Amino acid sequence: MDTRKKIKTDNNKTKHPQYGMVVDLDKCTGCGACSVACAVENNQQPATPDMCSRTGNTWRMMYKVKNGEPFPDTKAVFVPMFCQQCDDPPCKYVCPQNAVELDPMTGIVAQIPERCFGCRYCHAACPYEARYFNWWDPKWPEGMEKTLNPDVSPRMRGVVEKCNFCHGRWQSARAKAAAEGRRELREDEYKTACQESCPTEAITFGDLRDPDSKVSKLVKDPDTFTILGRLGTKPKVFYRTTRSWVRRTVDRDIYSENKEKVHG
Amino acid sequence: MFPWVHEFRPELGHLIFTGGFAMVFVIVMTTIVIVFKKVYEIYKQRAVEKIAWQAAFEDFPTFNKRCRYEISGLFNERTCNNYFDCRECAVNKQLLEKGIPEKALAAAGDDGNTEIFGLNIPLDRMYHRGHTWVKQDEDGNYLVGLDDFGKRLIGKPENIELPEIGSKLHANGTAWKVKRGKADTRILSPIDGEVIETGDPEKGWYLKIKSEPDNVDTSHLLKHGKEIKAWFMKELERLQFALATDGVGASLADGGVLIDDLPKSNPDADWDGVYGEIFLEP
Amino acid sequence: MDLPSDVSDVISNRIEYGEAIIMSKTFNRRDIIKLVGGGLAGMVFTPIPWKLLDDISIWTQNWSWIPVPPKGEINSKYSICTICTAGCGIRARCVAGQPVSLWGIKDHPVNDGALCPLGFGGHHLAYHPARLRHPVKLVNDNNTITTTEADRDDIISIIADTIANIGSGRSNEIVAALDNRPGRTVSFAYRKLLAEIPNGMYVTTGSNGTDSMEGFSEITGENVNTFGFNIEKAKTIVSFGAPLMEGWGIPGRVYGAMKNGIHDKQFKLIQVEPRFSHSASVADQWIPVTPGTEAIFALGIAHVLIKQNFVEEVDESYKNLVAEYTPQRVSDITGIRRELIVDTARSLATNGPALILCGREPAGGPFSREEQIPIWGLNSLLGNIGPDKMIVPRNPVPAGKSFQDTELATVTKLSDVPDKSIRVLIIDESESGNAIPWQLIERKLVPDKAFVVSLSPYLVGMTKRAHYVVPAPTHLESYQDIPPSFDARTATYAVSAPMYTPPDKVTEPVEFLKLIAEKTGSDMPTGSYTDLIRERAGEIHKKNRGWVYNPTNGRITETADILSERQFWGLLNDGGYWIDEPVNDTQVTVKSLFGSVGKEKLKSKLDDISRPNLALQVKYPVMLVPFGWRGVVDSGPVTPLISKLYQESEFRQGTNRALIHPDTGSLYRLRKDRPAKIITEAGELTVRVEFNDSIRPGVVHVALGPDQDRITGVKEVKIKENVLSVSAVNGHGTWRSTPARIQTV
Amino acid sequence: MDKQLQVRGTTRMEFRKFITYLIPWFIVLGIGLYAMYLVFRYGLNHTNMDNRFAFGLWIYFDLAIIALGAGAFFTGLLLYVFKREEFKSVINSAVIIGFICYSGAIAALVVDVGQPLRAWFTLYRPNAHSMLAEVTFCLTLYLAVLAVEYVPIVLKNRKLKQIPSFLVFEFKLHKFMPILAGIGALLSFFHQGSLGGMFGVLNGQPFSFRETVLVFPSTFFLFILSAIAAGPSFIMLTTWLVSKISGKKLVTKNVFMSLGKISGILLLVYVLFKSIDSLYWLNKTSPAVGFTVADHYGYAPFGIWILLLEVIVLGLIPALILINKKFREKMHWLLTGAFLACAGIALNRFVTTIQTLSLPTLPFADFLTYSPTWEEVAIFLMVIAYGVIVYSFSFRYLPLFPQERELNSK
Repeated sequence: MDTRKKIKTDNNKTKHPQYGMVVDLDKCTGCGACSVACAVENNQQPATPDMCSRTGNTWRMMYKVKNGEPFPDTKAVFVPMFCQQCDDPPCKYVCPQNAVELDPMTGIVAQIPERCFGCRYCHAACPYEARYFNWWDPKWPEGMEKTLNPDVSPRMRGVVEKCNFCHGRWQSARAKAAAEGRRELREDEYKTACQESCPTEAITFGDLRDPDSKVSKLVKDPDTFTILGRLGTKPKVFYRTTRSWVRRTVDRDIYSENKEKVHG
Repeated sequence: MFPWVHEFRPELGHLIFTGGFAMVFVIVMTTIVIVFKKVYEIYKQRAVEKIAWQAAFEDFPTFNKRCRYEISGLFNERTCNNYFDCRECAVNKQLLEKGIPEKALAAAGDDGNTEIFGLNIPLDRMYHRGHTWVKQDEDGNYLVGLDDFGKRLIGKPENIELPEIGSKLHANGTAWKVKRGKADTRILSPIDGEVIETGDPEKGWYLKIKSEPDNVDTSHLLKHGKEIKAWFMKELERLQFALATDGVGASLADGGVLIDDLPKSNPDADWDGVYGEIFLEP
Repeated sequence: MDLPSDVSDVISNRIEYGEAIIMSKTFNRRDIIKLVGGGLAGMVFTPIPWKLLDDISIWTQNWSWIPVPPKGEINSKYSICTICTAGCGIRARCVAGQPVSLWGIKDHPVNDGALCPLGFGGHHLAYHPARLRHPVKLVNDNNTITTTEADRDDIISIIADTIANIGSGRSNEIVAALDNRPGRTVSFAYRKLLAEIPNGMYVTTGSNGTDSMEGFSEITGENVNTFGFNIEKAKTIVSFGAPLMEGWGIPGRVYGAMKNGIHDKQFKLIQVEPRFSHSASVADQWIPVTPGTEAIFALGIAHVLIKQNFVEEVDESYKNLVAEYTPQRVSDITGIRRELIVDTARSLATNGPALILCGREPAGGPFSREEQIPIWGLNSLLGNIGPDKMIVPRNPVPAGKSFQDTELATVTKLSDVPDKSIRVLIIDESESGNAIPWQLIERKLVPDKAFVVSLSPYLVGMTKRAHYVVPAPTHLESYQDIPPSFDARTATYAVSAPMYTPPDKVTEPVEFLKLIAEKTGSDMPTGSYTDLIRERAGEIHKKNRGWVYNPTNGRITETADILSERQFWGLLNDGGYWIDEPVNDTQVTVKSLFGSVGKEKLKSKLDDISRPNLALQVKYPVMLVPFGWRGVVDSGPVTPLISKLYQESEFRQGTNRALIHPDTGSLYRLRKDRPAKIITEAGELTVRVEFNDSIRPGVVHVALGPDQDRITGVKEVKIKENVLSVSAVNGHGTWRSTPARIQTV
Repeated sequence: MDKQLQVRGTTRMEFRKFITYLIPWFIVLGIGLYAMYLVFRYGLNHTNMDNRFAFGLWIYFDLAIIALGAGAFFTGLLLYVFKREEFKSVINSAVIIGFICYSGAIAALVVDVGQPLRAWFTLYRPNAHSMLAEVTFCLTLYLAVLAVEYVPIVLKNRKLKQIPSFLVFEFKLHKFMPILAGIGALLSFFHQGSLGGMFGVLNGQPFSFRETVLVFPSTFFLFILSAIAAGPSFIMLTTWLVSKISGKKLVTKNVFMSLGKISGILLLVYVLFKSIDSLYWLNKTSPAVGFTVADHYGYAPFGIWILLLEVIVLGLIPALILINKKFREKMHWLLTGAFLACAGIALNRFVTTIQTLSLPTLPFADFLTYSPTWEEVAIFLMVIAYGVIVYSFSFRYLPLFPQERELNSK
């Protein structure tokens, strides 16, 4: 019995947009602009001197993934990894105090820092390592707090945070649309910071429910896939590549590889 | 958890979850409340001393809970389950109604001796299992004293804490407290009643209890010589056992006679433990 | 007023009743406890405790030291990024006038929406902890720097006195200004002042990228500032070490090529580089040549191109030279398979237009002149040079009126300055984004007597070596003009309009120069820096050429249609970008494929470079090769949030991280994540070992990243050793690889 | 005065000696409290946990001591509900060990969370789907139950029971022990299970994800089984240890043997189910999502040996030792069996927490290792010191072993 399929999602009932993202790995140059733009947009704290890659707070973490071959046959691809906004988010089901919610209005997995008490069970649950705990008190150099984004509250020490598809931008966009008397957002009205920052436009973002949106068209592309989709968490972030080695390396599916071997 | 808390989910799973825990919580709390209520009731009935004795009694090893009729040979083996209060014992009642103990003890006969291993056991009085005796005085009131066995155990107490005149005593409740060296114990009261006068070791008695002849039930006390002596023999056995616990080779007797002041002659023994054992205070 | 009797009864009863309660003597302690207990129990059924609980939970999330972002009216301002020489257009999202984020501008003709990670944090720089807000005197005590506030006039007096001394004596000592970003209005001001005073010398480093075009200059005999690259048109780019993906030229242009061409196979990048660099990772093909043999590989390509008749006419002597570099020989030297050499040459010829770029590793410096010549030569062989081709001529940007028809100091390359000659050095320290080892500058200074003044707004990097600092306004604090990046197709011009007010005691470098002029009695234009920039904009407007891009509405207007200078200036103020017409009428002729070096000398030099020095290899068996990303290898501050790429991820290597092949590591008994010592002729450096099997065995790549003081500032300012301190810097200003030894600590 | 507080008829070491023996433990406690201060004041950056290794020594420790502390509820269940009177002689000690284990675990948990001030949110607005919410509820309530069970033992202190009303309260409360034991057992079953379920439900971690049996993942039941199998063994070991340290006989051997037998039988059942579960997981559950044995056991040092060690050396072998009467009659075999059983359960909890987090799930993530900081170790030792201190005082002043006096007479 596969319980993973049994978990119901609230979203099947909703008619609201369900936001998703496609990252084109062939276009990503790994410049890192998205990581910094994301940090600026979401008021992520700068590193303390003792921070390291394992204790940092990088909602949008860049990985350089290699094909496993040594010099001189090495190839690499850059994979930005962040909350995959699963439709069956394992983090949501494990959170003891409802600090993680699947927003039916957007399909965004929201992390509510005000409710979080920092047990980090969600870290253990997340296969994408996309959750970040505030191991330190957030500190900005003197005066720099003036540059904080007014749409996003800084989080405090001891709570978990993660990518939320720039939820603050969604709220601003909604407020703007509401002021114009509209309830629905246009595709270009709500963009994530990483999407906006990407110099090669490797990121496509939009409503997965809208069959005409760029993102839902891309999702149908056979070159588009999810990472660890077979775990059944139904991520709403997709990756795209036309390079077979990239796909094999990034989404190492031993099961299907074995099948391939049997057939050929 | 609560319907009025933001984000309350009226889902079945949530309700089962919180309901289940609420139930467990209620059960635990109810238990505690019931216990408090019971304690309060006991207070109201002024039965605290009685219940306290019962609680202590529960902790005795079986060895210490022998029925008086086992000691006197009426039963082969019987453990008291009535907190040494024969007045409320149904078996005792039946036995007494049929006069069986009387008959059996009479049949065994008594040699009239009032001394065992040098212990003086006058048979003109009734004995309680906490080593006190009760004797009706000339004025009809009851005198309460420590028996010879108890005297020798305590020897010369450094401190005796007697109840105030006018205080009510309950059988098996605390009568007075004694302290000897590092050891101390409370002496159980043999009967119910009001203290009207206090004595001291010199006088030979400690308390005078107001006579209320109609009310005083002494059926729980040892009266028959045979029974009393059998019990003393058992008590000597218990004393030996109690002293052995500590591994101190205590010498109890001097020429077949129990030493007058046992703690003095065996200062290393754990007298505190022995007192607890013999005076029934675990 | 009379009340009805029943009412007054009720009232009086109530009073009596109330009095009864107050007067009651039975109200004892037990009652109080009961009341309180009952009250507490009853409270549970009121909203009070639940509200209280909620309040507590809110309180626990609002600790006073968690900053609350200020609110205010939100609008956009447009300007130009001045962090490096690229000059990207930026849009600032401002809250009550305060920029809270910077963005690239979509469809911008220069950077096409792209901004590098450093640019995204540009608005943090004004608040950088290493910021200096007044002039300081620096004391270096055993590499620990202490500062005391200094008076600007005193510093100027010292400089003026020294200048006077030099002028009076027959000294050869030089008064120099070091400018990493030539071509700005302030650059002209430097040149003007230095022309006025005795032994004045205007020095540039070429670190803005032009140092990698020296070879091009050699073969064409042209000034590199009048050429650009037609990246957008290239179908294939062969990059000889050019860090196209690490922030080369205007990064947005390369990204634009990726964006538009990657899925249509319209754009192919071949990276010729010993290291599996960032660009090599992104490239379609990585050609991992042995370090130092890039030029030989270029000759191998030339050999194939000529042999297979992909090239029409070539100078016979060049043919002779190239003939020696058969694919087999090149393969032996470079370690690249023969077939790959042939294939690369073929794809260049067939999948054209192909652009050959020769680049500068941001940390590792440029190729030497001799290495550059054959690489740029390939462009000549492919017929790439000329209007509308791959390497196109462009017009120079006119100087402002004050700097026309007047004597300006000539531009001297740092490597051409005589050693131990500079007595007074003014470091402009507008960063080019690329590294300059301090040794390169230090060897030019008069020992013990040199006086170094930095105009940097921050106490970081090279400024720590100065004696005095007169801080300038920083990024987005004052008007700056943006000359074209070295790779720009046409001339461009823009003005970075300020968004912040600078602190009181900072000095615009032009004002500083004017004060020196005043003290030394030299002639200098009187206008403020803004005036001088505006003057230059006026000159450009007068030329009546090209277009202006207006980011506020995305419109492009012909300069000819902008009637007034005022309007032109206004447009530039709003982040407008002037873009010149392409130059179509100039034919570029290649003078000599050997440059000024000559065939024999070139050949012997290249053979020297590519021949392993066995004697040296015994003592120094490994090759130390520095690497880094543009913008973080130079000496300016960076946004604290760059930690997301360095510290808080394993994405980029921080300073002194050494990448070593595991085999090399085990050969020298190194351990992962442990310190190791690198020893070169220049000294010793402790690095942290990182094993990486994509690294060439026998090579140690050591990262040059931002130091902690450049990211978040430090309490104690120190001069720290890095890979540049132990790299061998040769006379031509390159330090790409250094023979070294590595051992455990 | 000290003697007056001790149980009548027992002898304890001299007061000065007792304090001297406790001083090192108090020092450990003090260091731990300082570490606790550092963590509360400056945050969890004083640990070596990180975003992936979000659980470290403390959670492992919690899981292990909660499993070993299961002896408390299980002995209570056997004594009060199933009327196995022989366990009367260890019940008091078991309750105190349970109390120490659970309160210690909660102390470690409070340090472990980022915002302990908000810990009550779980009770206030719980997520019923979360195993951790269940654990929190059960732990809180069960700790309360344990405290209620502890109270009568404290009230039996010689001085305290001279206050008659205390004795009466104790007496009446004792009458309700079966209810409390039953509730305690229910809560314990749930939280032991939920602790296992915590990891069994993680469908994002194929190493720990297990199939569901009756709403709960199989680890739910395995954790209960393993806890009740190890609990009696742990009670045996601690009783033996206390007996060794104090130089007193505390319980009769038949109690040890009974404990051993129960442990053995349950352990055998556990090993059987654990084997079935492991085989099913390795051959069905995990391959279904593309994870093979090599993904789980291919990273040094966590080879397949760790599974074999857990199931055979520290599972099957102690089970067989404890089940066999001949072995059981020999004290050293009995203790060896009990020790192996406890070690097996400790290893199981280690694998469940640490190995899960060590192994990469993301195809391009690395295998990670983790070593605790001194603060983590200090707080871990602090909880142990706290346990030793509480137990030592309890042993000195409270009647833990009713058989003691009898057994120590000549």
